[in-house]
This record gives sequence, C-alpha cells and structure tokens, in this order.
Amino acid sequence: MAWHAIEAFIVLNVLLGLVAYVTLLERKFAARMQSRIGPYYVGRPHGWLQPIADALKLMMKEDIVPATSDRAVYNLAPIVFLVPCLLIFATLPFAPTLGVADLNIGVLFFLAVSSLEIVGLFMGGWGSNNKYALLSAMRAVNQIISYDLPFIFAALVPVVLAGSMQMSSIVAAQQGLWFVAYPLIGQLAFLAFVVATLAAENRVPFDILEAESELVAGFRVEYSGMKFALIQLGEYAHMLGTSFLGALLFLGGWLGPGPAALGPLWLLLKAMVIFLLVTWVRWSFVRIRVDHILAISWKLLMPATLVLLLAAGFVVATRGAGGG
Amino acid sequence: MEVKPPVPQVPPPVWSEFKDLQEWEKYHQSRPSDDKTSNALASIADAIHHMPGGWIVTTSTDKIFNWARKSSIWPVTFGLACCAIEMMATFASRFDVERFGMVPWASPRHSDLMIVSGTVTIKMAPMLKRIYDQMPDPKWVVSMGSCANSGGPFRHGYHVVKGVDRVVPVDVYVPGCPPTPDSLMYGLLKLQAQVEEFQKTGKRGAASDPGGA
Amino acid sequence: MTAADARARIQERFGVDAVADGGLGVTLPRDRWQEFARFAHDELGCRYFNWLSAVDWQDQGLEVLCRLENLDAPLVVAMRTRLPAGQTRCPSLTSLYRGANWMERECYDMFGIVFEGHPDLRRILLSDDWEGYPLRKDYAVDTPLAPYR
Amino acid sequence: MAATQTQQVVEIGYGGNERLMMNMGPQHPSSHGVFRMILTLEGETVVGVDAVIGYLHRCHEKLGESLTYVQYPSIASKTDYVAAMTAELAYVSAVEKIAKVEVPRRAQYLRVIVAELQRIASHCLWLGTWCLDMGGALGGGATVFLYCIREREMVLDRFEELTGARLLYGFHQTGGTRYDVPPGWDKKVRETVDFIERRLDEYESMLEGNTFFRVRTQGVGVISREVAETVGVSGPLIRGSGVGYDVRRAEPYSSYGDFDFVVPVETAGDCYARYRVRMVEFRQSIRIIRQALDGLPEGPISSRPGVKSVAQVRVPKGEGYTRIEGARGEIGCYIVSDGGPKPYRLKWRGASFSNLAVLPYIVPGHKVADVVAIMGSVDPVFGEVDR
Repeated sequence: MAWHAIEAFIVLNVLLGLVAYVTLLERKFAARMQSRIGPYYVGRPHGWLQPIADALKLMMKEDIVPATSDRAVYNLAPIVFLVPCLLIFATLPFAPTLGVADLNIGVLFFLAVSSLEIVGLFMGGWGSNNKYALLSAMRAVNQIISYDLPFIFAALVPVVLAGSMQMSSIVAAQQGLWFVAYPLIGQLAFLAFVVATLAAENRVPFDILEAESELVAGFRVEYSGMKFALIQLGEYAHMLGTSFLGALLFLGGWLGPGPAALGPLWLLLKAMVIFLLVTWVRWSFVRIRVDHILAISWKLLMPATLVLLLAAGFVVATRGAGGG
Repeated sequence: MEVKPPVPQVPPPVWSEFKDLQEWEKYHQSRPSDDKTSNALASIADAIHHMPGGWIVTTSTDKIFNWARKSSIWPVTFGLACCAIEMMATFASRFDVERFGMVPWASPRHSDLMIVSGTVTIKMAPMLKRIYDQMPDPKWVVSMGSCANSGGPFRHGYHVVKGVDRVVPVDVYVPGCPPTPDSLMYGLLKLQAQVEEFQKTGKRGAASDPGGA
Repeated sequence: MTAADARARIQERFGVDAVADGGLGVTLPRDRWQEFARFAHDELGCRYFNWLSAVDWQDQGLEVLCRLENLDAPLVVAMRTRLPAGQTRCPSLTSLYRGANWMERECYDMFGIVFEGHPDLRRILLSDDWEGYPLRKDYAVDTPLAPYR
Repeated sequence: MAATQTQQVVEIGYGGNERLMMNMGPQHPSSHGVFRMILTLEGETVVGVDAVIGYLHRCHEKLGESLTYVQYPSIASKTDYVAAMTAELAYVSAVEKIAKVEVPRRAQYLRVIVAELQRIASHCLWLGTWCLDMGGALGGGATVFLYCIREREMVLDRFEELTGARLLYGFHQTGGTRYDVPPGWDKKVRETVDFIERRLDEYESMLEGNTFFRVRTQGVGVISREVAETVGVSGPLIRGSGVGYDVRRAEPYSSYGDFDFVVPVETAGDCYARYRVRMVEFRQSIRIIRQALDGLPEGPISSRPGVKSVAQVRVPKGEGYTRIEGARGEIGCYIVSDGGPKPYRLKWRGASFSNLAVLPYIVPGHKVADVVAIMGSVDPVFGEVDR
C-alpha cells in the first residue's frame, strides 16, 4: 500500500515535469515549422528554463474571480478538469512491472476516466458566466459526445486483437508484430485513433472549443494565474496520456531493441512520436466548423471504426487472438 | 434571399459615465497599488523576512520570481492601428519575440502586458481601460508609437486621446511612427529590465529614470 | 449607354445640363434628389453606389454629393444638391441603394444632415452622445471634449 | 469602472430558440484592428449582426482641412496603413488633378512599381491574417501567417531601401515622387518577386489541396452581384462576385494603360472566389512590376523638384475626385480647393468602409466560425474604415 503511494507520488512528479517540458517541445517544434527559433534566451541555449519560468510566473499572478461568476463551480472546475487528466496515468505501465496499477481492465479505465475531463470543462464554461465560455462549453459537449465513441472503438481494436484489456498483455501480444503493422486493420485503426485523439484532446483542426479567433480562448477565457496553469497542465497531461496510450496500444509499448531496462525509454520515444505527429497536424491545418466536425464523426469515423472493430473481431475469431 | 440588416439596440457607451472631469480624475492614472493576493503575500513575506536568517529566503525568492516574471511576459493581442502591423511583424518569424518567452494570448486574463499599438480614440479609450482592468496583476503597459505616446500626428484631432497615459499607466514608451520591430524589441527589453526590479509584494518599484533602466 | 446619350436623356427629363468632367455632374434641387436617383438606377443603369458625402459651404448651406456608376457602360453620374442655409433635411437613398445606409449615417454623423426615410439613422463613427458635427466649418479641429484631454 | 452593462435580448423565435447576443470586439483576435460586431445568435447560427465602427476615427478629413498639400500626404498614408503607398497616391493624384500638374513618366512608372509591390505586401498580410482567423493562433493558421509575414518582410526591405521606412512611407508628393531608386534596387526587386512567385505556388498547394480549407471557404459568405453593386463594394470583393471592375482598367491612372495585365474575375462570390482573385492579383502585380522595371524611363522624378516650404504647392480653386485601385478596392479622394494652401474639403472614399458595409447583408445565416472567415475575406483596414 505504502509502496503504491510512493510510486504514485513519483509518477505524478515525473509526469508534471514531463508535461512542462512537453510544452517546450511543442513550442520549439512549432517554431521550427514556422521558420522561427522559439524560446531561446530563458535558460540558454534553447530556453530550457522556459516552462519553469512560465509556471512560476503563473503561480504569482493575481487570481481573478469574475463578480458575476458562479463561484463554487468556477473555482472547482480546474481541479475537476485536472484530476481525470492525471488519473489516466494510473493505469499506464511504463515497463512490464513499472507502473502504478496495471489493472486488468486498464484500457477501459483509461477510456472512462479520460472522458471525465469534459465535466470540468463544462463547469468552467458555465461557471465563468461568459458568453464565449458558454458557447465553448456547448461545443465541448457536442464534440465529446461525437468523438468518444470513435475513440473508444479505435482503441478497442488492439484490445480485440490482443484479447485482453490489460495494457501489459496488449503489449505482450505485440511481441511479434506491432498492431500498427497489422495488415490493413492496424493502420486504419491507428489512423482513426490519431484523428479521434486530435478531437479528444481538442487540438487543431478540432479545437473549436478554444477557437481563439472566434471564442477568444473558449472555456478558459476568464481563468487567470494558477487556475489557468492548472487547465493548461491538464490539457497537456491529457495529450501526453493519450500519446502514451497510442504507443502502448499500437506501437508496441516498451518493446524495442536493446536490454529490457531501456523499455521505458522506448515507450517515451514512441509516445513523443505520436505527440509530435499530433503537433505536426495541429500546426498545419486550419480549424473546421462545428457542423463539419460532427459530420466527420458521425458519417465517417463512427461507421469506419465500427467496421474495423467488427473486422478485428472476425479476424480474431478465425485466426485466434495475439500478434500477427 | 433578401436579408435585412437587423437593428439591435446598442448599449450606451461606458464612458458616458465619466462626463465630469473630476469624476474622471478618480479613474485617471489609477495604478492598482495592492490587491488581496499581494497583500497576503506581503504579510507572509514580511513575517519570513523578520525571522532570523529569513532575509536570505525573501531576497533570493524575490530574484527567482522576478526572473520568472521577466522571462515570460505574455502580451495580449491587442492591435489598434498602424503600429499593430509592426507589432504583428515583431511577433512573426523574423523578429520572433518568443525567443524571450513572449507568447501573444488572445484573452487579457492570461496576459501580463498590453502593447498599446496605435492611436487611442475617445470611443476606444474606455474599452482599453476595461481590457487593462481585466488583466491580472502584475501587469505592464508598453505604449507603442507616437500616437499612443502623445497623440502623434493626430494630436489635434477632436476624437483622439492625447497619449494613452491619460487612460492607463504606462511603463515603457516606444517612440516612432510607427516604431520598427527593432525599436519595439528594444522597448520590450527595457521592460524586462524594469520587471527585474519589481518588488516582492507585487508592488512596483520606484519609477525608473526615463533614459533607461 | 454612352455618356453623351445619358447627358441628352438627363437634359430631356430633368432640364439640367450635365457637366462632363470625367463623369456627368448633375446639380439638382432637393425635391428631385430621389427622383433622379431612381432615374439613374432604372434607366441609366447606374446600380453601383460609390459614395455619398457633403460639403459645408457655411452661409450658403450644405451641399450633398453622391456618385453613382454603371459598371458595364462605363458611366459615372455625380449628383449634387444644395440644402439651403440652416436646413439639414435631405431625402434618403436607402430605398434604392443599400450602400447609402452607412454613407448617410456617416454624413449624419459628420454634418448633421438628417436623411428622411433612413431606417436607422444614428451616429456611426462617433459615439451616440457626441455633441456637434465635426466636419462643419464652425467646428474647430481640436474642439475640447472632457474627459480625455 | 462600472459593471459591464450586460444586455440580453430574449426573444422566443419561431423555432422555440432563445436568442443570445454576443459581442465580438473591439479587442478580439479576429477583429482585424478595432471592430465590434454585435451578433445575435440562435445556437451557433448568426441571425443578426450589427457592426459598430469608429473606434479608430482619427479625424482624417478634418485634419486634411487643416494641413497643407505638402504636409498631408504622409498623414494620408495612415488611412490605409497596410497599403500606405496607394493611399498616398490617391491624395497626391487628386491634388495633381485640380492643380493640373503633369507628372513625369519616370515618376509614373515608379508609382506603379511601388503600388504593385504594396499590393503584394498587403495581400500577403491579408492571406496571413485570414488564415489566422480560420486556423487560430495556436494552429495551422499561425503557420501560414508567419510564412506570409516572412515574404512581406522582403517587400518591406525593398521599401526600406527606397524610402527609409517600413510601413508608412511618404514616398509620393505632388508632382512626382520624393525619392529615386537607389542603385541595384531593380535587381533586388526582381529577385524578390521571383522568390515570392515561387512561394505563391507553395501556398496554393498548401491551401487548395486542403479539404478543410475548401470546406471552410467554399460557399461561405456569398455576395451576389446585385448586393455587391448596390452596396458599392470594390476591389477583390466585387471581382469575386462576377464584375470585372478594376479602376486600373476602367480609368487608367499613372500610365497603367501601358501595361499588360489580366483583371481576374470569379463568379462564385464566396470566400474562396475572393481568395482566388487575390491569388491571381499577386501574380498580375508581379507581372506589372516586371514590365515597369523593364520599361522604366529615364528622366526627372518630379515636376516640381525641391519642394521646401510647406505652403509651396498652390492649387487653384476647383474640385476633383480621383480614384485608384488600392489593395482593397477603389480608394477615392475628393478634394474641394478654395485656392488656399489647404483643401477646403477632403473626402476619403475608403474601400474598406464600403466593403465592410456588406457584412450585415451576408453574415446572417452563417455559423459563428464563418463570421470570422467572412470578415477575414473582406480584409478591412480600420484606418480606412473609420478614417
């Protein structure tokens, strides 16, 4: 019990540090895409201290609670938003035996908890008593309803292929062949997963709920200081979590050449690949409209993932579970 | 399809509340000297400072926090006129102020710095004031260009505010019509130097000499 | 429709000689303002509304100018009318041209010319409680206005 | 500061929907300056829009009456500050028309070169900010924006070499231009436009191959020909609506008659059509620049060299209206002169003012996200709207 607590504490802290540096990675990556340099002078070279400076500064900022807001809801929202985003890491194993809890329904837990963030998001949008925030909260609910199903279906394809909901056994099932390399089904499922990930993480082109050019900053428009930092933290933690999930489900997790001790490193590398893929898409597409987003989900992604899931089931029924 | 333009009622402009000059003086040049959070911080900091050896903690944290504030000054994307184009150029690839950790944010609630880039008109001034009020403390204002400094070439106009410092307190004035991105960046670096001198309680230091920090 | 054609038709219909200077300049009495605009719109094919403005001639009243175009011909008709001194009422062209909406609001804002028949005549550039009409000649450019100076 | 006066119009519409008033601006990322739109929403759909302008009313017309013909051109550039060269040109050519000043051919060619370079720079900014509107500051739009600004900087460098200024130039003066080209400038200009032409292909492949971009722009914000004419929009907006109206062609000024160029016309009238028109205009501008550089005649650059006194330009009594094709459309300048050193009356016909007036007619019925796309495709500059 105590060991679990200590482990969770370590994971949490490493995670927070990782999240901070993921923001730096994204900023540098985006800057390179845009032929800029990005953060440089804060902690030379290449702005190593930039995330720390940002976090410290946001901590010291004034905390504004708008006079007309619903105080309780407004103040609670960042926490409600952040907790599920951090909780998803509880079931992620970083090596065969390294992780807080390798539940036997790990994937299910992940999917269930990760969609809980919408509660905090909606609370923030509602509690701010701001029209931009309200509109953004409505859009968020729209989006989460339409994209959670494809997300779940896409994530269930490896589950069906592996015949288990336990993350470590899914990875073990990829010993022979990573599921992303599984003929046809694997690639399509991975594609669907990445698209649904973009939507679930609210990244461009699906970031209609924080659309700067329309809704200024969406549901977090009224948040300042530490609360804003918590929301940002939650967002990036969620992104990181889904990247890890993608790496575990499709890219063979910690499997890789070299001794087993390098496993976590491989996992991190693969997660970063997915993260950068998402970032790449983010910085090269324009945002699409809310009705198009719904159309893409219900008319394309939903049926496609459903068919994929059935196909995976069919394959497993004929050839048996496990890797290629 | 025949679409008729609707005629919604426009709420009365806010500045009509300040018809009276004396009443305006109340709002004029009001720099919030303290707020609840910084007062609480001040008392905590004082307590630590008076403990034996506490001054080491307070002064060093002061340095760290000022470094953090200085290193991540986020401006609000707030363009007024011609200077806004040069401000955009400053944010863009060639001049790239993100090197100094400056990221433009759309919402004033997330920002620390307002770059007043262009002519402030009487119709705009209350809006500008409101945006300043919406920004969380500590906050800074850079007045960019002659128009924002003093009214510039439009100084004699009936609808032009003669300098943004009549509406909000200004930390750095950048001259030019419009200032080139280089001079705006110089101004921003001057602002960073000013922020470094910022006091622990969230209160500003004494005004630095106009020649430079 | 050439400019000469149009000139002849204006002469025949309104009895005024159009001045050809880049376009046709027509000076009209105020009560034929709308009539001429309708004529230009329907018969001369000037469906393009370019701009509308005014000039303050102090004790000789306000002059309202409007520039209409036929983009196909091409034909430009600049119509003008003089409001007598002290008079500020002028018929509106909003029923014919949608562009007249903002232009007339601007004219009202700057000169205080009241366009009769305008659906939504309020200040456009200045705030609603502004006093005076800035582009009149009796309005100094730096007219003081509290509280911002 | 008093509490914000919130105003909510609750109307139960035919659909049983409650309406929401939403305020966009004056400080809003997509307001392109200081513009306020009061949107009436029914869910996500806009049912009404009221545009509030005037936040940048800098008394241009009144100031123009109190500054002399020599002083004002540099202020004139502040009306359309994104395309300052053309705004100045409108003023000085109006003065020249009344004063009947003949402009030397070299100056006319120089004016054409800078006007077309300015159009490129202005369209670069338009493309960037428009994509920023559609793609967000934290997305692909920002990438296009930064690319466009990068190209714009090259043009600004050429301007800086020519006039010493980056944004507002004071290049034109009554009777000609103020500066002659520095040595080697034309070669650099050629290199710049060659480079930009290559980059244009890149943008087109980046945007037109992108389904999201097409979905966001095609069929959005359709301005019919009838609406376009009766509102009086000009420039790329009216050309996107199927009217081949270009002042450079309809009423050539500054020796535009010498050059061979195409006026692009699109008939769809939507945002995509306006985008196409501007992309073709980019290329046509480059074409004109090349022709003008090839045929740049020798000679004086001003018919009245060495203007020293601010009161030196005397204009006879009279009035004149000149119009030129700016980057946004027809920029007109109407001057009434009473024979003094200052105009008696100065009227700016801002292209953006008329272009923006079309918004209330096309925005209702669209989604909130489309409002910013339409707004960006109109490309207003508020110095010119509010003057």
